[in-house]
Amino acid sequence: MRSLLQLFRDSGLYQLQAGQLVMVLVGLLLIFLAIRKKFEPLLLLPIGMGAILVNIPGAGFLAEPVYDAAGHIESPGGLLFYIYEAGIATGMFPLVIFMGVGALTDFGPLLANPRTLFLGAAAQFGIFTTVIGAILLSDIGLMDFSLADAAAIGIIGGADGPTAIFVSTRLAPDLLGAIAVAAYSYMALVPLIQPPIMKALTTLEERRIRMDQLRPVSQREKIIFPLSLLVLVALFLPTAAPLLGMFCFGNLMKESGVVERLSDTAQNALINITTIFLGLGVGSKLSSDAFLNVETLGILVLGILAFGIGTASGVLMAKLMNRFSSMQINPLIGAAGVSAVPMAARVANKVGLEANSQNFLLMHAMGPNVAGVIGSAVAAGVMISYLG
Amino acid sequence: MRSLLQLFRDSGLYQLQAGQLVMVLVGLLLIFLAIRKKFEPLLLLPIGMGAILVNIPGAGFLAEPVYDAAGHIESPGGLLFYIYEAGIATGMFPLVIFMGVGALTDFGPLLANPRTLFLGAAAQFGIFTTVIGAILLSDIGLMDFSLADAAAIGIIGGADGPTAIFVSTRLAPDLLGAIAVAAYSYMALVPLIQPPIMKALTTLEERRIRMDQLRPVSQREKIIFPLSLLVLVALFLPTAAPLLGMFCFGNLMKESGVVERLSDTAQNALINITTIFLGLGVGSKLSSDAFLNVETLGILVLGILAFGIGTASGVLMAKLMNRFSSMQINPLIGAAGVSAVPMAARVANKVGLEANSQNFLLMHAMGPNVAGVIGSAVAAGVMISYLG
Amino acid sequence: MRSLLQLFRDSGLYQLQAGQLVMVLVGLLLIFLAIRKKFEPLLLLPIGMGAILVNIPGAGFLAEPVYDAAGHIESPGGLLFYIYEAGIATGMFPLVIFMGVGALTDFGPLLANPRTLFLGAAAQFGIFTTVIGAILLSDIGLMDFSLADAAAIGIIGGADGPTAIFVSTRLAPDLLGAIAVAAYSYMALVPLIQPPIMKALTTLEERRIRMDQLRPVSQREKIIFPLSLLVLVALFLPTAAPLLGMFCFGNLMKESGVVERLSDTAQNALINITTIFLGLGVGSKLSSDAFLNVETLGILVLGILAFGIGTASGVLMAKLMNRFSSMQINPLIGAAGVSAVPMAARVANKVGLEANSQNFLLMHAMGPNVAGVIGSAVAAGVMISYLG
Amino acid sequence: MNSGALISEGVNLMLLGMGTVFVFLTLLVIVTSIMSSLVQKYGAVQPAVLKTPGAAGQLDEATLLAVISAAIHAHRSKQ
Amino acid sequence: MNSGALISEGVNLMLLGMGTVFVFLTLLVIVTSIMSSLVQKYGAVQPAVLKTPGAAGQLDEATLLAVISAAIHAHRSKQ
Amino acid sequence: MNSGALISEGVNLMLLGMGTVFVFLTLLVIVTSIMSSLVQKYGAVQPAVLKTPGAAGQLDEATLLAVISAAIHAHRSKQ
Ligand code: NA
Ligand code: NA
Ligand code: NA
Repeated sequence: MRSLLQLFRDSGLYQLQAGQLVMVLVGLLLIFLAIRKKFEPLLLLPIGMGAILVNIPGAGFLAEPVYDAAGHIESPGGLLFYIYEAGIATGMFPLVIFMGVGALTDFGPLLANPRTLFLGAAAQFGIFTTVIGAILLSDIGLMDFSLADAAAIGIIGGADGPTAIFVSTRLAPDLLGAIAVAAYSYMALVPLIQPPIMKALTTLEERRIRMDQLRPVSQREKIIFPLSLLVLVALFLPTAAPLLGMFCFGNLMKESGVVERLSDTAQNALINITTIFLGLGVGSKLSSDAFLNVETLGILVLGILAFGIGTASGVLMAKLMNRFSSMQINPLIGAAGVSAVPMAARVANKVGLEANSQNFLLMHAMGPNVAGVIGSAVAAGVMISYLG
Repeated sequence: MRSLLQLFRDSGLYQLQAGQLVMVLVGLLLIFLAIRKKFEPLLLLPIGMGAILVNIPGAGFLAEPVYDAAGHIESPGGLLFYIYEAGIATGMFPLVIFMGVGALTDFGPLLANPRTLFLGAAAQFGIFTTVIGAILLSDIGLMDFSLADAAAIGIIGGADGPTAIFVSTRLAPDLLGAIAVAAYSYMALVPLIQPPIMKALTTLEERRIRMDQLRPVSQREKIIFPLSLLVLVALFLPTAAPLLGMFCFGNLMKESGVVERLSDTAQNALINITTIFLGLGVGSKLSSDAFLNVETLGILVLGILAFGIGTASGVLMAKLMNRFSSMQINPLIGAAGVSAVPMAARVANKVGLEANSQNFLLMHAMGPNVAGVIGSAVAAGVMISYLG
Repeated sequence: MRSLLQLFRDSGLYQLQAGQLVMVLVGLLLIFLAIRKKFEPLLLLPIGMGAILVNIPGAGFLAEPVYDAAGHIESPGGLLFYIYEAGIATGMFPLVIFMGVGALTDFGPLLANPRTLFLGAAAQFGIFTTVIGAILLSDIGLMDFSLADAAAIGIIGGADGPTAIFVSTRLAPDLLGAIAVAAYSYMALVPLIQPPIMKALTTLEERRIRMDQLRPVSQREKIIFPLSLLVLVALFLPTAAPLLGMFCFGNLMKESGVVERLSDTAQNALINITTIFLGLGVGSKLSSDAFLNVETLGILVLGILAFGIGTASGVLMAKLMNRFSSMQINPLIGAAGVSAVPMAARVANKVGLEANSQNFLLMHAMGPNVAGVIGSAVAAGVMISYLG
Repeated sequence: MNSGALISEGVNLMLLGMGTVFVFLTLLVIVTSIMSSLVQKYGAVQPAVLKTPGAAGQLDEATLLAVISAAIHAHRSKQ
Repeated sequence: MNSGALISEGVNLMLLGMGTVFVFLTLLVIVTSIMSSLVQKYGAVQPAVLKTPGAAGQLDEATLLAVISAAIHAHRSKQ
Repeated sequence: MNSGALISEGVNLMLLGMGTVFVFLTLLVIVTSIMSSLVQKYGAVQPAVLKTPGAAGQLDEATLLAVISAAIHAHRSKQ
């Protein structure tokens, strides 16, 4: 009898609270979006699963281990506790993934047309306006964000998952779950968020601008570039070195051509393993208390704002550059400056084709696209240096 | 001179005790069985190697690290110490492997004929009778098992390595080595243990029963199934959530079809890496004091008992179901309910062909086979909830 | 204003010291040698990158984590801090890599001609003469090496990266960076260091000696060999068990043929992942204070000395053996006894072809080559037992 | 505990364990069967369910926000 | 801190942030352009630069030792 | 320790080290040679050694239990 009671007390039904039930539904929703709508499934599927697991009452996925006096494990901790503490709280996972992203990135288009770096810079405007937005929201008492919270929210506008997660672990661990969900959801929604803004800010003529074929880039340039970037970071923005250092390392492994087996592993086994655990760990921050509050709504609203402003400023920057240069840039590729690699570049290409079915902008858009990754990593460095 | 003495004192010969020598031989035996007899080599080879390494006197594979006041490593710990503490004591490795197993499992046959879940349920009877058996053995004073020990021993009957290891780490860490060895050895011996029991309990007519072709199962069912299972676990048996949650996660990654690269890594690199270290870590529990005692004999005897009873109850359950249903089940597939995937299913198929060379039961047996995995995970959850 | 100052104070320029600048250049040099000159790129590229990252002032790659009273992370540690503490200070990474090397090693040539083990033994002479050399250098007051330091430096002569790193972590952690750089640089320089010595010590006739075709070796011998080696280590040199135990384990996984998936992972994903982090971690020891001192010069000079003496003693041992045996050995293969697999064997083959364009020594040289790996692991065991 | 108690504990565990296993798997049989029949019945409309990415997306974004706000409201009202 | 201060902090961060981003990426544009032009100009001699492994090696070994000794000397003299 | 002692320690280590290396690898040569000759001599019977899985298995299970019980007995009697 006692035991039946025990089992019932252990059962989810007995312990389940409304909040947890809701969060399980949110987890299922994320999984649904990942599978049916292909919303960044690589991240949202594990995140959704983590959200479900962490909200199972009595399953103890976040249980902390108990050690005896001799320092031996008396009762082991939960799976998600270990994953979060070892991989996310330490910042290891985002950095390892950034290394893999570096090994998957081709800087060729950027090197062929370095000016596109300015587009990647302009698009970061979305980040900082969002910071102001978050501050205003708490100023009018609607929400309660510290400056650090505001900064972490703003980075959603960087449209770069690992960067957003890395900054959140440093500046606003409690908001990590909501920020990551917002960042990846909106990266998946780029094809819906960007086109209207792009069209509103450009004339048909501008969208039709043809850009000249990109020059071929030698392997040596591709090898020297990550090293130059690394040296510049070392000299001027050390707080961005963890992110950009690993990024350059991964890219150098790829371009050097002498460590294929390492580059291949960084692009596959290693980044995949890390992604599985990163997703679960991020999902473990989707507890009802952390997620089911008005701040989350604020984050969702501010996040889409950040994306929109970033897109707009990228496009406007391109138009501005056309004022001062004979070599015309199709302003659509400015929108790719928010990063969200490679989706944003594809969107620019698609909108370009609508205006001129012979105008292929994809390769041209890859430049600002990767420039946006560097740009938001730099912005992250500034924020960490300013608030860390 | 002094130094020669030092070297001799460090030498194995000088320090070797009978027990360690015996355990080295046991390790070599496990390796022999793994290589020559193909006894679950993926686990028994690393386990055997771990057993040898941990019993090398003076090699310090289980040495604990020593830290200075500042918390820096003064003398590093042994390899197996770190592997065991980080991966097995925490329960991480069995769970990661279970995720991989999930990514390797096809629930199609189970979904085509859900009634076979009852066979997977019945086969767990072996687990609990073994618990009683263990208690009786200590009752008559032959051995000394606590209730928790008895439960951990019973789970050998689950014929599921990761489940057995996970439960042992929670309920009876000292018995982990013997339990894991027994579990994997008997899983390898399934082709010898099961057939006589299966034949003894069935008539030739019954063994000849033909089962209709299984209906095709849509991908959508395969996607929704792990989620339904997960929700049921969340509601009714949270203590089974770590095992079944990771199992469902792995299976969902496979069936969703949107995260191939993650699913592929979970099925290969990740599960392989974890298996290597899990095996070594389990082997590190095969020290002479922990293994060379009468309890180990008891575990070996009880383990085979559990397998036998599980097989029998699976077969009898099938016969019982045939009483109440027009849709006849070949009782041989009931034996596959102990899991031991996929060996037990192959055995059912083989015995079936002996009775009727045209009767292919393999796919039909896969249903109870995977049901058995769920069944023993549920049983594990009950035990952990009852005793943990 | 304040914030601008803050940012400037955080900037590398402000904090950069001469030493760090120099070390960044050293890191770039290592990367240059790895990419352009193919100097052991698998290790020197990550090491060079680690050296650059760790010397970026204010980037905090070696920052130690700060925990609050409850034991939660207050400020996370740096990436390289975690990598070094978890993987190198513990000795895990070198051991895992040694397992992978074992899985990549073919003992066939050694088994076909076991006498070549003597060549692998003789070549270790370079290790111990270097120890004396290091002691003399500090004796005349030029440098300051303890006996443990001297031993760790000597192991450079083992021409075996993981062994050198493992011994350094045990005996001279502060010298780890310089020792690893020297070991891998000289392994890359084997084609330049060895030939002159080989030619100086042999007559044209000796270099022309033909060796009979090696007998085929059965798989069973290949399976039993690592087990025999392991048992010998267990009985006579337990302090060498971590290195040789993992080496034998890896080799057994390969030769047994029953765990292909594990062997394949040990040879690829696992060793690659570990190599990336090992390289970064080793590079993190290349701080200016640790590297920019006269001791480093001493290590570089002693290291090349060790290589040279090892090569010479291998060659001379071969000539000695020819005195007492009818079955002649081409002394060139003695040089392969320093290991540096497989480069040294290729060098022996190349020099042999110069003397006789029909004389292919490659397979014959593989025997002493892998024997050298065992030899230096044994030497490492003695040193750890004597000084550890 | 004395042996008698231990044995009864064991019997207890057996009844509880086998009971739970059967109840749980029975539930799973029921849920699975219902799920399968639903999927097979409405599986046909699947194509129809699929919308153009654009439309689908807008819908989802709306859904996402809607569901979550609803959730939050429900939750807060509970407190 | 009071809201006014917070807002000004935010504006501060924005100016600082966007400023840094633009300055840094401008620097990167300059460095990259110089680098590319140099590579394209001297890229032709690349084959010539490639030496026989032997020669190359000897050179590098020398370089390696030279550079490091120089470095050390420079460093020690600084102290 | 004073330099003289240090040097003699070094010589000590050298003698001990090279001695061990040679003794150990000599042992390995011997063991390997014996092993190889045995395998080559009895390698032929290998097929005969291979049994039907069934038989083999029964044998092994027996062996497994036998060996372990023997081991345990030996061990316990020692204590
Ligand atoms: Na960005
Ligand atoms: Na089972
Ligand atoms: Na060597």
